[in-house]
Formats: sequence, C-alpha cells, structure tokens
Amino acid sequence: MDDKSEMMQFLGINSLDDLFKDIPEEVKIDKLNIPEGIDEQTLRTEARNILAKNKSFFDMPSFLGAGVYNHYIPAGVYAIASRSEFYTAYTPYQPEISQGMLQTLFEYQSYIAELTGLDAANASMYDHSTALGEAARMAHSINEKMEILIPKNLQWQKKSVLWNYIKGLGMKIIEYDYDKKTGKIDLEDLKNKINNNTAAVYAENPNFFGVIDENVLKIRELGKFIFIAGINPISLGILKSPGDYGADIAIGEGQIIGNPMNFGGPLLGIFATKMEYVRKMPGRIIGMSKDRNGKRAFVMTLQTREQHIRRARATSNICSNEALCAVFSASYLSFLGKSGLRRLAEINMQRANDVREKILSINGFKNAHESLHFNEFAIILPKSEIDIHKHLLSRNVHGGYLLNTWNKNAFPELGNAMLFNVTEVHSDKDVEKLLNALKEVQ
Amino acid sequence: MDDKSEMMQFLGINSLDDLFKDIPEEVKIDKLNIPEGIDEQTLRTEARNILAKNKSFFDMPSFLGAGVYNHYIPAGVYAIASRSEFYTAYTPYQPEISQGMLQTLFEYQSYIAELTGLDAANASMYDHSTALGEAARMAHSINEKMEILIPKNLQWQKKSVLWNYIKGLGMKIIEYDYDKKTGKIDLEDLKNKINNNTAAVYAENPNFFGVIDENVLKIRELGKFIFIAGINPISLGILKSPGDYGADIAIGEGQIIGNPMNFGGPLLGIFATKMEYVRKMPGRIIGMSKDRNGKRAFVMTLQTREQHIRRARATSNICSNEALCAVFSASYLSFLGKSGLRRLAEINMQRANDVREKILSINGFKNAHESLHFNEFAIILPKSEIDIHKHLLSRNVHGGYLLNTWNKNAFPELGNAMLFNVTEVHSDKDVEKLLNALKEVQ
Amino acid sequence: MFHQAVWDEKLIIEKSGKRTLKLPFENVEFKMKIPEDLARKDLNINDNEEYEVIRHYVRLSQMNYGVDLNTYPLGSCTMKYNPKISEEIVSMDQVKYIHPLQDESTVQGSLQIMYELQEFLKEIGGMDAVTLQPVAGADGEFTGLLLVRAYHENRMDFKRTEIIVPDSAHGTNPASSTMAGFTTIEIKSNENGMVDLDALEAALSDKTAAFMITNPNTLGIFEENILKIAKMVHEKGALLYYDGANLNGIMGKTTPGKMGFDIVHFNLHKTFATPHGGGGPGAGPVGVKKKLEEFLPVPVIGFDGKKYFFDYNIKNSIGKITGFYGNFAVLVRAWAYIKLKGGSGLKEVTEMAVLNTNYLRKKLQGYYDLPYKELRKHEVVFSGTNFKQYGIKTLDIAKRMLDYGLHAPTIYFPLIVEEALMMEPTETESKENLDKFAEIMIRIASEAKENPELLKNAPQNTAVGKIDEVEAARNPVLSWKMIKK
Amino acid sequence: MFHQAVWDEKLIIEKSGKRTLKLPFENVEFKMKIPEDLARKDLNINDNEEYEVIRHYVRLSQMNYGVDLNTYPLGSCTMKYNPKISEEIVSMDQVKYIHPLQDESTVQGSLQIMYELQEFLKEIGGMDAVTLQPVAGADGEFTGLLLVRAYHENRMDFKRTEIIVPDSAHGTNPASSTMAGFTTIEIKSNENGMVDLDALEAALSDKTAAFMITNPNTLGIFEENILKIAKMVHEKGALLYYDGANLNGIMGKTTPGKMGFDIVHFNLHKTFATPHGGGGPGAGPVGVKKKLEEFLPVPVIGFDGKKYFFDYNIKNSIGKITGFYGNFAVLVRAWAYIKLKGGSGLKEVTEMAVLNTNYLRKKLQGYYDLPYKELRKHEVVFSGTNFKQYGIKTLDIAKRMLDYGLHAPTIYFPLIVEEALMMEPTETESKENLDKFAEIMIRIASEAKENPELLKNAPQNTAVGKIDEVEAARNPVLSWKMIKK
Ligand SMILES: Cc1ncc(COP(=O)(O)O)c(C=O)c1O
Ligand SMILES: Cc1ncc(COP(=O)(O)O)c(C=O)c1O
Repeated sequence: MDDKSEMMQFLGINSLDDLFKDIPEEVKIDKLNIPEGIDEQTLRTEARNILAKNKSFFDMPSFLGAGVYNHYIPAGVYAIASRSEFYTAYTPYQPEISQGMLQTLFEYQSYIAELTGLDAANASMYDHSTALGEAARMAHSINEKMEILIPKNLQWQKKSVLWNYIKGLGMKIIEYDYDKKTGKIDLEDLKNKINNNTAAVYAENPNFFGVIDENVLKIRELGKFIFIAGINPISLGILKSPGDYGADIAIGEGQIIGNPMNFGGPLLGIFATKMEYVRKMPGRIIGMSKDRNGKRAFVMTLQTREQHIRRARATSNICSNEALCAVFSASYLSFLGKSGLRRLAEINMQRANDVREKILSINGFKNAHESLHFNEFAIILPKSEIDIHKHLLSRNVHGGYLLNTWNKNAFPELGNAMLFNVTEVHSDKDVEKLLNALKEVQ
Repeated sequence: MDDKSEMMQFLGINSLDDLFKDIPEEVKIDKLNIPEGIDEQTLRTEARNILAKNKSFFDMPSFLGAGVYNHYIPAGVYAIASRSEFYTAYTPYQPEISQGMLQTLFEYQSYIAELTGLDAANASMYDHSTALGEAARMAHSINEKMEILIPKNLQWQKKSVLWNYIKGLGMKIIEYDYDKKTGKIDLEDLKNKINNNTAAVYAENPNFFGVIDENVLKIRELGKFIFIAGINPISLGILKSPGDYGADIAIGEGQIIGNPMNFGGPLLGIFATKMEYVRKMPGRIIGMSKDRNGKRAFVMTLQTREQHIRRARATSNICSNEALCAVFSASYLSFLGKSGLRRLAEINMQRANDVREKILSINGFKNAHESLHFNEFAIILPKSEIDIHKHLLSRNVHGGYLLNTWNKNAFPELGNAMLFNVTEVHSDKDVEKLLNALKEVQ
Repeated sequence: MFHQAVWDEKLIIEKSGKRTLKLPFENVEFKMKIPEDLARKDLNINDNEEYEVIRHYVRLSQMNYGVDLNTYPLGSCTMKYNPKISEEIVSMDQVKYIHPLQDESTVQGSLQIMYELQEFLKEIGGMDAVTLQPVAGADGEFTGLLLVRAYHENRMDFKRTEIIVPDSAHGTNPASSTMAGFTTIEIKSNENGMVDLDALEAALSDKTAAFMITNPNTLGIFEENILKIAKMVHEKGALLYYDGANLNGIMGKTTPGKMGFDIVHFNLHKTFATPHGGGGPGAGPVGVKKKLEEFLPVPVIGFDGKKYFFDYNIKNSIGKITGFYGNFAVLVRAWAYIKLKGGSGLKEVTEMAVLNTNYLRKKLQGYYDLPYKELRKHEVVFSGTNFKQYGIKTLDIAKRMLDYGLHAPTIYFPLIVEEALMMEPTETESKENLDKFAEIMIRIASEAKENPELLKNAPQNTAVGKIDEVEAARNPVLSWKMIKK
Repeated sequence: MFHQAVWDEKLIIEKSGKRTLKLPFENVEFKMKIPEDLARKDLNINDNEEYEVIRHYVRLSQMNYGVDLNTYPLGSCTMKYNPKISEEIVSMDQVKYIHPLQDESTVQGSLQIMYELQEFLKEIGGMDAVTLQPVAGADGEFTGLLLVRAYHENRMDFKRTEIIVPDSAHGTNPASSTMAGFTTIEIKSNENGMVDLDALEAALSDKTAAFMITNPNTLGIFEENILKIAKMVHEKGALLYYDGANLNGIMGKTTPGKMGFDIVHFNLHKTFATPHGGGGPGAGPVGVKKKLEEFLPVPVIGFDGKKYFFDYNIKNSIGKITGFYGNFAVLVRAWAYIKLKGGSGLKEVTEMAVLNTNYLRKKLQGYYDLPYKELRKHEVVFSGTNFKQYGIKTLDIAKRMLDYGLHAPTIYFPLIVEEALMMEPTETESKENLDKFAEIMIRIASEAKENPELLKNAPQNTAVGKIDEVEAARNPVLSWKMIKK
C-alpha cells in the first residue's frame, strides 16, 4: 500500500473528496482551465525561449536609471544569497535557530545606520516609493500634522505611491519648486510653503535630475517638521549623511547596493531614523540581546509596533518584506567596505560627468542643469525624445529616461530631454556606442 | 601600520625580496608577460563576449553522442553540487569533519554497485577512457597476462588512451571483429583470439554503434580472463547488469548521469568490481565504519593500494580525481530513483528508435545495423559525411558523429555514415529541424 | 542527535581587513570637487577580504534554518519546497540585467511571462482581472482596500468607512484597513471558530465598505456559510474581500470568485512556492471582478495578439502601489511553478496539503488539545493549554522542538485560540516526515509531563540558547552604531 | 565554541519515498522489446521526493568542511579561495551545453579560452608548448613521462628505463613513473632536506630517462642548486621534470623553464584556484620545451590569426591521454583566475603566500619542531616529535584542531620528516586568520602537555567522533549492497 492510501486509511476515508465535503457543492469547480504541467527540462527550454525575447544589458547597453540602477554585483553576493539556509528561510520567528539571518539583518541595519548617520534602520521596506509613503505616515503619527512637502521634480511613480499611502489619513501633498537653471531646491518657495500644518519635508540628494544639491543642508533650519531625506546609498560614500544635516528619517532604494535590476523587482526600501522615533518606525527591526548563557544573540524586537500585535493601530501593515534583498545588500557592502564604497561613488561621479561632457560636446545637445551631478544627468535634445530614443534602439543601444514623455510632461522648461545614468558598469565601448548613435542625430 | 608591514617587521625583513633570496639571481624573472589583471565585472563581460561565440544546445540542437551525452540534469543537482561545503572541500583526509562528502561518495559507490551488479565501486576515475586503461592494468596485475582484447569498433580515442596506459607494461592490444550486418560482437572471431595470454576481454553494451548486443552474455563462458564490461549507466535502468553476466570489472562514463557536457570535461570514470579484486582496484574507496561512540561513520579505506602509501607499487597513480562529479551523479540518481532511471532508459530507447525510423523513411538514408539500438544509431548517408554535416550546420542544427571522417576511416563498410544520438532532451521541434534539413539532401 | 552548527562569529563590522575586490575603473582619477560642507568626512565601516566575507556569511548561514533543511510547519505561512529550476531561470541575464524602464520592444519576454501569470491567476482566483503590482500579501490587502474605496467613491458613496474582519483574522487585515483609511470592526467568531452570522449581520451597515476574510480561515476551517455570507455582504452594498494566504487549502477545488468574493489577493510566496528568505521578498497580486477592473493600479500587461504591452489605459486607476510592476523575479518563479504543476497539478497540491494536515491532526489528537471541529483544510491549530498544569507554555514546546532540528509551528496565533500551535505541513512533506514530526511532538508532550525542565531550558542544540527578548525591547540596540555609543 | 552541524542522516538508499521529478516525455509509450535474457530484472534503489533529496544533501553538506568555511592548511594542496565569478562563468549555457565533438565553427569561444590559457601557461612555466589534456597533477606527470619516453625512443635511445625521484617526492611521482613503464630510483635528501648532489650523481646514468622534482620541494625549501642539478641531468642525456604542485611558491619570481626544466605540469586546481570538491576534478596541463613539442597529445589548440582550431597535426604525438581535451570547465576557471590577477597579480600571489608561510612558521617555531632551514616558500613542515614524551602523536594534534573548527594540515608527509605537520596557508589568509590559527596551534601544544587526554579523545565537536579506520580496512564495507549482504 502506498503512503497516500495508508494515510487515507488512517483517516478512515475512501476518497480525497471526503476531505473537501465541507465545501458546498455549488462552489466546487471541476478543474482549473490551465494547461497540464510540464517537466522541468521542458520548462527550462520554454523559459529560455521566452526570455530570449528580452534584451539584457549584455545584449544592448542601456543608460537608464531613474529609480533602478545597474551596478556591478560581485558574484560572491549571489553565492551568499543563494545559500539554502538563507533563501529558503522565512521571518526569524524562532531566533535561537535563526541566528544567521538575524545577525545578517542586524549587520544590514548597522550598515544603513552608518551610511545615513542615523541611529537605527529597519530590516527593509518594499522599495523607495513605499518607504516614502511610510515615512510620511510616520511623520504624521509623530506630529499629527497634515501636509507633506515634496519636490516638484519627484518622479511621478513616487508621487502616486505616496498619495495612495496618505490619502486615507486625509493628508495633503504640496509640491515645492526647484530652480530651473540648476535643478536644485528653490529654498524660497519651500520656506513659503512650510507652515504650522507641515508634517514633513521630503528632499532628495542627489535629486531626480541627478543633481547634487547642497540646499538640503539648509532645510533643517526651516522649521520643526519631520525632515525626510531621500538618498542614493552609493552616493553616501562621498556625500554627507542625512543624519549630519539634520534629517529625522532617511529613505532610499536599496536595489542600488547589491540587488539585480530584475525588471524592477524585488527592490529594497531603505528606512532609517533617530532613536527617539524608533517606536514609530514601520517594519521589522532586529535587536541585539543575550542568550541564557550570556552569549550575544540577535532577535526581532519592538514587535509591539507591528500588525501581528497592534493590529489596526500598528505603525504599518507590512509583514513579508524584502529581507533577502537586505542580505544581498549586507554582503555587497561587506565586499566593498569603506574604501570600496567611497571609490565606487567617485568612479560613478567621474564617469557620469565625463560622459556628460562628451554628450554636451556634440552639436545640438544642451546642458539642462548647471550643477554638479552624481551619476545621472539631464540633457536637452535637438530632436523629439521619442525619435532619438527610437534611433538609439535601432543602433542597439538604449538611451536614458524620456523626461517628458515618461514623466507626464512635468518638465516643460526642458522640452525634449533625456536623463542619462552612467555607472561603473558602462564600459568605454558602451559609451562610444551611445555617443556614435547620438552623433548621428545631431 | 598595515598587516603586511607588521608581518614583515615580525620576520625582520625590509623587503619581500628577502623572502626569495634563496632563488639564484640567474633564474629570477622580472615579471610575467601577461596583461594586467582586470576586475570581476570586466571579466564577466569579457567571458560573456567570448563565450557568445559558442553555440550551445539551446542555440542549436545537436545530435552528437559518441562518448559524451546531453541529458536532462535536474536543477537540484546543481544546487547540491554548488554547496560551498562540497565544492570547496578537498579529499576527505580528516573524516570526522568530512562526513558529508564521505557519505555522499559512499552513496555514489552504492548506486554504482547496484547498477553494475558488482560489489564495490571506487569513488571515481578520470573518465571512461582512462577507466579502460586502468581496468586493463588491473587485469594484468590480477593474472599477469599480456593481451587485452577490444572490439574493433571501439572509438579511436579510447584505443589511444588504452594504449598509453598499457604500453609501459609491455601489454598488447588485440582487436576482435564485429558482425558487419548487425554491428554486434563476432563471437567466433573473439573466441579464436582468446588464448592463454589473454589478460582481459573488453566489450561494450550498448556498443559504439549504439547497438544492444546480447552477445555480451556469451563472453564469460569463453575463458578465464578478466571480463571488462563497458556500460552506459542509464541503459542499466533496463538492461541486465554486467555482474549478472559475469563481468569482473564494469566501467563507463559517469558524465551521462548528471554531469553537464562542458565541452568534454570534467567527465567521470565509473569503475566497479567484485569483492575479490577490490584490493587491486585503482582510485579512492570510501568504506563504512564506526566512530568511537559506535555511531556509523564513513572513511577512506584500503589506502595501502594507493600512491601516497605504496608509491611506485601502487595500483594507480591517481590522486586528485572526479569526486565532485560523483556528487553530481549521486544526487542525480537520487532524484531519479529506480522508477526514474528505468523510465529514462525507456524514453531514450523509444525516442531514439522513433527518430531512427523517421530518418530511414527519408529517401537515400539507409540502415547501418539491423539491430536493436539504445539511444544511438548509425545511418548510411546518401552523400559525403562532410557535405551533409555542413548542410545541417547551415540549417542551424548539428548532426551526429561523422563515423569515418572523425574516426580514422575505421568503418569502410559503412562508407558515408553518421552516428546519431537522441535522448530525452531532444524535443519534437529539434527532431523536426533535423529531419527537415536531412530531407533537403536526400 | 541534532546539533546546529555553532561558529562564534563576530559582526562583519567588527572585523577589519583589506579589500581584495577590484572595481571597474578602480584607478580612474577623481577630478570632481564636492562642495566642502556636503562632503563626507567619515564612514565607520571596515574593509574586508573577499574570502573573509564569503566565510563569514557561509558560517552564518549554517546557523540558520530553511525549508531546504527540514519541515517548516509555520501555520499560515505555507512553507513549501521551492523548486530549484525557478532559481535557475531567474539567474538568467534576461531576468537580472533588465531595467524596468526599457522599451517594450526589448522586454517582450518579461511581459509575456507577466501576461501569462495574470491569466493563470484570473483562473485560479475566479476573477476577471489581475494586477501583479503588490509585492506582499499585506500590500495586496492594501491595494485591494484602496480599490474598495475607489469603487465606493466612484459611485459617490462616501459613507462607507468601515471594514469588518473576524477576530481570527491575520494582523495585516486590520492594519491594512487602517492604512487605506478605514475603521476596522472586529467581529467575534462563533463557537465553531467560524464567522458568526448574527455578529456579521449586526456589524453590517451602510457604512460597511467590505468584509474581509480568508477561507479556509486561520484555523484551517472552511467557512461553510460562505455563500450566505456573500449574499449578506452584497445585499448591504459592501464588497467581499478574500485574503489569499490560505489558498493552498482550496486551490483547484473552488475559487474565491465562485464563492462570491469580489477581490482576492494571492500570496505567491506561499501558495506558489517562491522563496522569501528571512521574510521576503514576496508578491501579492490582486484579482478583481469586472466591476473593479477600472480601478486597478497602472500598468497591467496587455496583449494585442502579436505583442505584449503595458496598459496604462485604466479609466479610474488608483495609480501606483509600488515603484514599478511588482516583484518580477518572484512573479517569474510563481509562473514557473504553475507551469510545472499545471491545472490538475495545482489541484493535487491542495489535496495533498489537506491530506497531510488531517493526517497530522489525527496523529496528534489526544496529545494536544484540538479546539473546534476536526476536518481541516491546509492547516490545523492545536492548543497547549493542557500542559499548563505542568507549568509548560506553548513557547516552551516550540523551543523544545528546535532541539530536534525542527522548526516550531506558528505560535500564539490566531488569537482566538489560547496557547495556539498552528501547524501547516503543506503538500511537500512525505508521510515519513509527518510520522517523524508527530513522533517528536508526542515525545515532547510526554517530556512536558515527565521532565518539564527539559522544555524550559530548551533549546540546547541550537547556535545560541534561549534569548532574552524582554531585555532586547527594553534597551533596544539596533545597530553597530548604538553598540559603540 | 565551534560545533559542526550534526544531522543523523540515513543513507539516501535507506530512505524511500515517491519520485516527484518528472522527465521529458514521461508518458511516452515504450514499445520496444528487449531480449528477455538481457532485460533487467531488479534494481535495488529507491524513489525519493525532490525535496527530500535536496534536504538530504544540504544536511550532509553541513557536515563537511570546505575552504569557504575556514582556513584549510593542507600542505602541498594549496587550498586557496576560489573566486565566485568563475562559478558564474562556468554555469553559462555556452559552457555547460557544449558537446566536445561540435564543429569548430560552433565552439570558437571555448577554443579561444583554451588557446589563451595555453599561452598564459607557456609564459608562467617558461615553456614553449602546452597541452591542456591531462586532468590532474598525476595525469600530467603520467603524460610528461610518456613524453620523456617518446623523446628518448624517438632518438632510438631505448635503454633509458629509470626515473630518479627524491625521497621527499609526492607518491604520485613514483607511481606515475611506474605507470609510464619506468623503474623508479629514489635518492635520499641531504641534511638540509634538499637534493643530495652526490646521491644524484651516483644515481644518474645512461639509463636515466629523467629526474623528477618539485621546486620548492615538499618541505617548502627552494633547491638552491637547481642550475647545477639541471646541468648534471642534461649532461647525462636525461630530462628534467618539474612537478608543478608547488608553483605557488615561485610563480612570477622564476619559471621552471629558467631553472632548466624540460617538462612541467601545472596543478590548475591548486595554484590557479579552481575548486575540486572532495578530491577533484582537477586539471594538470603539461608544458614542454621545444624539443618535446612534437610528442604532445592531440589535439592542441591553434590560432591562424582569425580562427581557433584543433591542431591534430603533431608529428610524433603520443596520442590521447584522456577522452577529449581535458577538464574544460576547470580550464575556464583557471583562465578566469589568471585574467583577474594578471602578470603582476600572480607574482603578488606568490609573495603573499610566502610571506604568510614564513609568518606562520616563525609564530609556531618554539612550539613545534622545525627541521631543516628556516626560510620557506609556500609551505612549511613541522614535526610533532617533541610531543612523543606526552604520548601524543601528530594525528592527535590534527584531530584536536578539528574541535576548533579548523581543518588539520597534511600529516605524515613528506615521509622524510617524522610525525610531519605540513602547513600551507596560501595567500588567501588574512593576518587575523593566521594569528588565530597560530593561537590555536599554540594552545593545542600546551594542551598536549597539560591535558593530553583532550587530544586523544578529540574530536568532540564534529559530526562524528574519531573513526575506527583499521576496522574499516579489515572488513571493508564499500557499498549498500555489501551492507545488505
Ligand atoms: C492569513 C494571512 N493574511 C495575510 C498575510 C500577510 O501576507 P504577507 O506577509 O505576504 O504580507 C499573512 C502572512 O503572513 C497571512 O498568514
Ligand atoms: C607535490 C605533489 N605532486 C603531485 C601531486 C598530484 O596532483 P594531483 O592530485 O592533481 O594528481 C600532488 C597533489 O596531491 C602534490 O602535492
């Protein structure tokens, strides 16, 4: 007798249907209208055939950034994150048998705390966009104010997500302007919009245009709101930390540090704050403690903030998160270390600015912002965004982000413009390919 | 002070050159004329660019066999073999801390013993060819006779390797014929060539032509030589084991069971024998024992046969072997199990014979051997081997093995002939592609 | 006997070595000038050798537990085996090295997979349209509730401010309700652990936006009155929301659509076997009935018969829920899983999961208290109350399990069961495993009586002993920075 | 303190379950008829679930030690860190799914890598030509000695039947010599552990086919008289063979060619950082001086300026050594390693390996006996004789090391050192690691004096305790089949 029959006998049933007799007949279905299962090898072939229709960075270099970035990921990162014990684990509910994951997440939190200059980070948010939504909610829960100020040049997706996160609270989004020439924060405008009802000010550095904006240093003095800083974690290898310029919360995209692009997901929301606000922070937090023998040990902590305990009054509804992406990031930062992160930031900035200058030297391509850029920059094009985009594709190179076409025509002052991202993965050959193709349209 | 300087200080040296002062100046070199090192990401790109010049099975279906076979390898096999603890280990010299590898190799040996119907297997030889060389030497060391009989239709590479392995002993290779019509052993001829000086008879089933040859059942009765059987491990899912028809040694290619083709290496030499000959067997052998608490434990055993102990009188010089390939095979066989291996053998045989019939139904393509085939078969072509080969390539399908062009024109009776291999990985579409291309040359 | 690996492993940040990893353009000259007051002064992390980083994390990994090691019976979490082929597929360049903003013509492969997955999920959920954008179950709930809101508001019905949930609901349900701007009304379960129809009736009103349940519920019990419930909810103009975390109990046997639900979220990382190491990433697609389609987040994936495309043309879309299109690499794995199983395979999954659960349930009955009825779907909740007399809590039982190299079930959830032990074996446990599991649970039950200290001092065979969680929360140390302080 | 994972894991063959893996064409009808007497009757292996197989081997792996876990100081084995990028590269379809007999036009990538590797190795070895075909060091030796034979025979010199090796040589040297049909003449080392020139002189004759040494030798000592040795050997008409296992001690500082060697084999799996889990696969390419090129195995890889090709056109080729072209996937990794390091990087590898060795040597001197001179290259051999007085053997020291989560060095080799402890840290150990390693060795030295039982009862922290090896050899049980018998 096979196992199944033995088990059925043990249960005293003749048919597996007996196990489903509590489901009313009216709602039962005969079968799912989904093709029969295939074997693994056939799937392997089919997946290859389908995915071959994609063009990867190795098939066609691309200069896209705008939220997701192509950075070099050491092979070791994948080796670590694909350890069975890590990736087939779940939330470390039983800490004694889950020290590996807990310590790794604690290390991730520690790295983020050092980078952002804030005391504590959580173990992950879904992505940068939702981290912004959560940060706005957190600000509200701290000071009960109703308005969040965001830069006018925030990517539309982030605005949209933010709106979904706060509309239930009745909060309002107010946009403050940027200087058209430099692309930096219009401090006057921001100042004017801050008032008694300002829950939070959100500012990015580098901002959506890739501009390094020292005006962020002046925000703290403008009032008592919660200051939410949006960061690029690699840029923090050379840029002052948000903690150092008075931010209360720092958020950012953790995909940048060690996670593959994956067509946009999974991403990793970075979220850090000061100790005084920790109990208002959303998400899982790992803390250090001791075991019964006094040995150092790690454990999920401050769980009373969370949904499984506080339910409707939790700081957030987040449960499953992006912990494995945090493992990618922790090991990534470990491979790089201090010297590597600093160097990487320098390389990005230098390479991007070199390419920027080369593009600007082509007839018809104009500077969008007279500023220092990190690894991304906007260029005003001599022809329509779409035409140039299509032309580049025909040359098997993918250009940058179409600033108006893809961002709801939010930047009329720029006209036709493209936002290029250049990182350490762009070889001289890749750049040459781009430049040659651009030259053809000048 | 950095670590390096501290260490140098500890050693009381000022320059690393001091550590090399025992190397005579005359032999020193300034530098290696090899380009500067590159970073990992650049290597990643370069390797992709170079390897893109290869056409993999997914780029172009192929019907090559002749020693190396393309079989479906479960993704789980790679997951297991890429466990750091397995693949970054070395020979389990310290068994207490190496039980994982030892048990896995013991399992591999156990599988091979069951498949071959012999008592014991070693933990790996380099490949099928060298296993043949070692088997011949072992036969000689058992009975001190000087001649080894091999089938005339043995692949030339195997003959060549065999010759290199035994010429130092002064042994002789004698070929026995096969029946031209069936491709099977010419038993009369074999019988005539066996004499008092016959150390061993080597026979394959299925043989180089893919023919299933029941004449192997008659070999044992022909004399007291060592009977070496060459097997295809998958075929043993449905074919009688060599142990059952009186073989003393069984050898074969373990790449077939769970190892990727890898352009021909690493391969895995299967080697099994009877208990009475175990102490003459080459290679590492894992045995079962107990630890000091009586717990079952595994350990390398019978090491006194080996080079590190017996030196010039060792059974073989083999030291590093193909242990990790044996891990691939052990896990592969575990995924398949009995039902899977049997089914796989049936699928191979059925699919190959179906394709054979389809090819034979094309005008001009003729049967080479009127026999039952496992997963490989020879076809007599209507045109030159090379022309048809090139034509197929132009249709982006790789044909089979060019029986005369690539095997030293050893089969004049066949004229232009191709040896096709068909396994479970060849989809209907792959087959269709081959057939369509063949039809064009009929 | 089992012992977890123990490596006395410092924090990586406490180690310090030399960076061996080289970057592309490592030696490029940095000529840019960063404004003095914006330049970073210090960064308190260390360099390390590549090989030391590898060793560090390989050692740490050995001190962790995953479903690749042994049974992981966390109830409500559906910790099933994750096919390795999925990992192979997502490691392809054509997955990893694809930017989300690439031109449609260069991502047809990605779009095809997403499109096919949408179709599969529609069928499995009995729904008319699907968004793949939410990245976790809770995110799916949040999305679903935003759709509820958009639906009512679109009908100019602004008074619907309440979401009803049973007291057995997962914490994310009320939390998501709050985040979407609703008030949560919790209703008590009846004596059978099911929705109390009277309580529901009492709670329903014209303020009710939706009733949110999972079926089978968190006790693993199928809500037999589901059609009646649907009718009651709909008659009040409210919507019925399906928390899909428990889909492994009914998939292929019925659909939320058939049961009358309007909205369903799927926990792909649970039911569809995608790994979610340490807590995520997940994926929480949402399926809806026709009437809600016009509110879905943008974009969904369309197909015009020739090519796949992003469809941003959604009339009253709520906009975006996450930055891009959801957790693509997770979606690919779920797609692969469905392809492997096929329609009848998915049904078998459910059957085996339910068979396994009931087998385990019956094996343990008598040793552990079983509140409510016997027949369960994919999970079963025992109570540890019968060990109170020996001074033993469910927590102690859980810790003792670790000593046997077994992860503990979900404990203290659902809240309506005292000292709850919530077990979900899933379909990927053999009878041999279930027998072994039951044997250990039974042994622990007798240890609890005969040698309670054994449980109170557990675990002994793990990398560390029982951890002081209270101290951790009282004086939180949340980063290396705070250690140094 | 360290504890290795312990899982009481049956043999997979003792388990039994249900196959969950589906094969392509799983349901095809089998219509063929196999002759009755050739058909298999029974096969005594079991089916298992995919997830159970995964768990089985993941658990087993946790009971194994690899260089990814900690220092692996096996002398002569050069257990260095294996870069992960190499694993990524060989996992590409264009490596795995390539058949060795494919048309040249379809394998230009493979051929290019092999060609480049040949060129690199020529430079590193100071040789004129290279074959990549041998698949291990011993296989390289065998190949090299067949070349020696071919060389002499080609000159019609048939009397050269002897290979001279020092008594410090690795066992594969004499064994390979035998396999190639030679008689081995072993000569004693001198009081400095080096080649005794008088003994060599005495052994050399017109029967000498070759002298086979490694330099630095197995004590890690550089043979300072190497040029004189070369002269002596060549004057007798014999060839000088370089056992390349110890290349990590001189790479980039000198070459075997410069030293006067005619033939060299490379242990790519050692010096060039390719993983060889559990004992292999390796790769043992052989480099030769011009005069031996015409005897190389077929094919070598050629390049005509445009395309790469198999060159079978080798005048007096010895034929084939292994089935195809060597262990290609290992060759790719070695190529990748050389690309990463570059010329000066390889030299640095040697410098750091030698620095590490001498650092460790000096740290341990005084605690362990150091026979012969101080300055070593990539490895150092201590002797455990000073612990005899406490009844402690080198084996006991080795076993005790395991308790600290450290692999033991090579022991009882080379044979000329009593109670040998042969340590090779390689360049991929940080000072921190070396200090920790030395600290543990020193602690064990004092444990040996103060608490020798601790050593004799070691190991305690591994998956199993000390194993009865004698019994294993006396009553060999080598397979499940033999267990059942
Ligand atoms: C019943 C139930 N609902 C909702 C959730 C939330 O899902 P997720 O963790 O993916 O956000 C879970 C999972 O923890 C659950 O078990
Ligand atoms: C000095 C020496 N020579 C030769 C060999 C043989 O090399 P392999 O094990 O690759 O056959 C070894 C390795 O064990 C060695 O250490």
